[in-house]
Amino acid sequence: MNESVRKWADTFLPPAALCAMSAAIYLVFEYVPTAQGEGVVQRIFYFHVPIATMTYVAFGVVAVASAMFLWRGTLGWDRIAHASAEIGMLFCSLVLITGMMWARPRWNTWWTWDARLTTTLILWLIYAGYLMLRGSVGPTDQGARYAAILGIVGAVDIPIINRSVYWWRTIHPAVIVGREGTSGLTDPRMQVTLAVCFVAMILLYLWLLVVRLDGMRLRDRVEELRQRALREASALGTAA
Amino acid sequence: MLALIRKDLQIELRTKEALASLLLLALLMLVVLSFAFDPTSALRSESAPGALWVAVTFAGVSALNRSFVAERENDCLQGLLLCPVDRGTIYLAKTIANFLFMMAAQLVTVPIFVFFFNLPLSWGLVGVVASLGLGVFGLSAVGTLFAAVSVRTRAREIMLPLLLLPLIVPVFIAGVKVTARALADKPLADVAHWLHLMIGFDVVFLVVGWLVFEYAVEE
Amino acid sequence: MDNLNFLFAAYTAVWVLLFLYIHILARRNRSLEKDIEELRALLERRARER
Amino acid sequence: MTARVIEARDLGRTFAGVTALDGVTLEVRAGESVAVFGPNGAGKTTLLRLLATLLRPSHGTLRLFDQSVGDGAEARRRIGFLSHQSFLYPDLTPLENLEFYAEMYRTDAQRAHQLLDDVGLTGWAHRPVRTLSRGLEQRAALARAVLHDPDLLLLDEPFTGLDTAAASTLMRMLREAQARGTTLLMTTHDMTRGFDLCERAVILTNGRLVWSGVLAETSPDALVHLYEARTQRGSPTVGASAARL
Repeated sequence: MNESVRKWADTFLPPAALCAMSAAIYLVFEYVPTAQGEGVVQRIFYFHVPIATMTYVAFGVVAVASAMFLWRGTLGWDRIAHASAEIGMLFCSLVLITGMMWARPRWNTWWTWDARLTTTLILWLIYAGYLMLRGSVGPTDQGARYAAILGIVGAVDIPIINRSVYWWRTIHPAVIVGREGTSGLTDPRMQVTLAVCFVAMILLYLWLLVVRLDGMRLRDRVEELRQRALREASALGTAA
Repeated sequence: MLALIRKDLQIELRTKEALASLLLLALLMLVVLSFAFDPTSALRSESAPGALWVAVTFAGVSALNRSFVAERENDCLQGLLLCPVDRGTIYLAKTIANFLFMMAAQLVTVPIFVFFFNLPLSWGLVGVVASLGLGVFGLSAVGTLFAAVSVRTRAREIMLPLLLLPLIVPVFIAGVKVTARALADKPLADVAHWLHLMIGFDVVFLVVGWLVFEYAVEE
Repeated sequence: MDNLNFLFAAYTAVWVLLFLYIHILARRNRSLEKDIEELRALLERRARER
Repeated sequence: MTARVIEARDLGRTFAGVTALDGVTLEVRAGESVAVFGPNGAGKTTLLRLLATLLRPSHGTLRLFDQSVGDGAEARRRIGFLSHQSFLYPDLTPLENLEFYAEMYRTDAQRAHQLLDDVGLTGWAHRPVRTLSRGLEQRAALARAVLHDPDLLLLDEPFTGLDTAAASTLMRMLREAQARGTTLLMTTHDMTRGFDLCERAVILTNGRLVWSGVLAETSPDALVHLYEARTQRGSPTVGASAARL
């Protein structure tokens, strides 16, 4: 990311994301009509679905950035992968929480082993492991490479997991599972609301990404200065 | 590559450590799971495949954990990397060696499993072994890669299962399904899609592992 | 309607987690900036003493 | 005729932003022996591992045996590496270890027996490496390093932890290798041994080459003096130009 893009992102993204989020909240609670026969909890869906989509996008970014890092060896890609994984985890948690809040009144249960739910849970576990791995090796070249390997393997695994979990549940139809209420989206106001929520989540993701990357850059700078201070201190020490 | 596999087997035969602990652990898991699932109940044919796969998976993870510990002593992995062979070849050899260990352990585990769960001896067991072969190979393909990674992390004993278990969920589910089918002595044609899934998983992750292994062992 | 609770709970959870995350990030970035300032001051002081 | 065995240009390596090796330029011709002196953390080991293609350089270029390195497999066939770690499987015997490595290098396994005699391990060949003393293990490691008769021998602190008998065996083997025309590059703390074995030396500090010269043109005392002067200067300002060979 070059300097001008960053500056632009720093000034533009926070207010844009906040405005979009406020607009989304307003639309969800005031503007949009409740879908027929769905009850008021159906409104959760306007945040739930865009966040879920952005979770996949975030983990997709992790995979691409990881592959680029292994290929080119540029630390910048590694930073993007790390930041995106963290935000993906945040979003993934939110998907699970909002999903449960919806499932409880709707299906009368907090959790069902529905294919999508299960895939999301496994996704959460994989990337929890990813962040653990990062924490365990520390910010070294090795840690970056290990994380990149997991970032790629995890992404390759997602479709396979999804397939297997889907078969697992459909062959064993123990719990009756309703699909999320996509059928109710005939009203144009609903479509507008969903679109705004999508935009809001995309902006939010980008904003968080920029903030996290800024943090990493600052940490690098601190490390660099610390090294310099240390070198000079040892130089002074031997001269004295 | 044959030399590499032979070397791993040679070390194993010398120490018998991994194989013994692998066997013992699988056995223990089966015993403990028998308590949990009550193998005398009529439901045993439902719970038996799950018990077998839990035992295989956890014993396998601990065997994988050990597979790079031997390479760490005296920095042997460095010596290996100094040899004029491709890193991908080292990965393939390690994967096959790990696969062979785990399968060797199955030769003992499966009969004991049959006795413990009081299962009929039938041709269905061939299907069980086939599903174990495919599943264990997938476990070995992903596991070898991450064993190389986790061996250099802090708390490596816990790191490997943490990373590995969510990744092998497809193999686990498929293995349980095929095993159940085979134990019921029904034709495997009905679970062909699961077999395909396992084969696909094995191939995909063997290729991915072969491609990225060099990054896992590089300093 | 009782279901309203779940709706509010869901959105509250979203906001709380988001703000928590942003708060942690901002605090970490601020402390890093402070570190940079301190180190820079240290290096400058040393350079002057030289 | 004098082929360039090592040709490093501006070779550097950073680990997570910390520079371990900072632009080293070094040329070694076939048959030369070069000692690398330097304090701990100067980047000696990093340099050796880069040359052994165990590490990839962050910047700069490396050519070995007048060829670009590529994936390294070709170059590795002609490189022997001896470090203070033995690279031997503790549960196998020295003979089994050597036979395994002989297969990996695709050389004659018969050499293994011969070599074990050469390094004085006759009678120990059939005990697991784990049961050997440090000196004996290092002898076996030496046999491993020269098993495939390498053209370039990289030695990382080879004398550390060796008893006198093992050290003199090592000296003898290295002399023989030199006589066969093997190129040597070794890192060491031990200036006298370096003087004994090598005709050229370089001094490495803070990841930079700060001095390089022909040992015949200087004396051990002068070199020690020089070493102390160079390595204690914190900022390697003199280094850059002096490092050119």
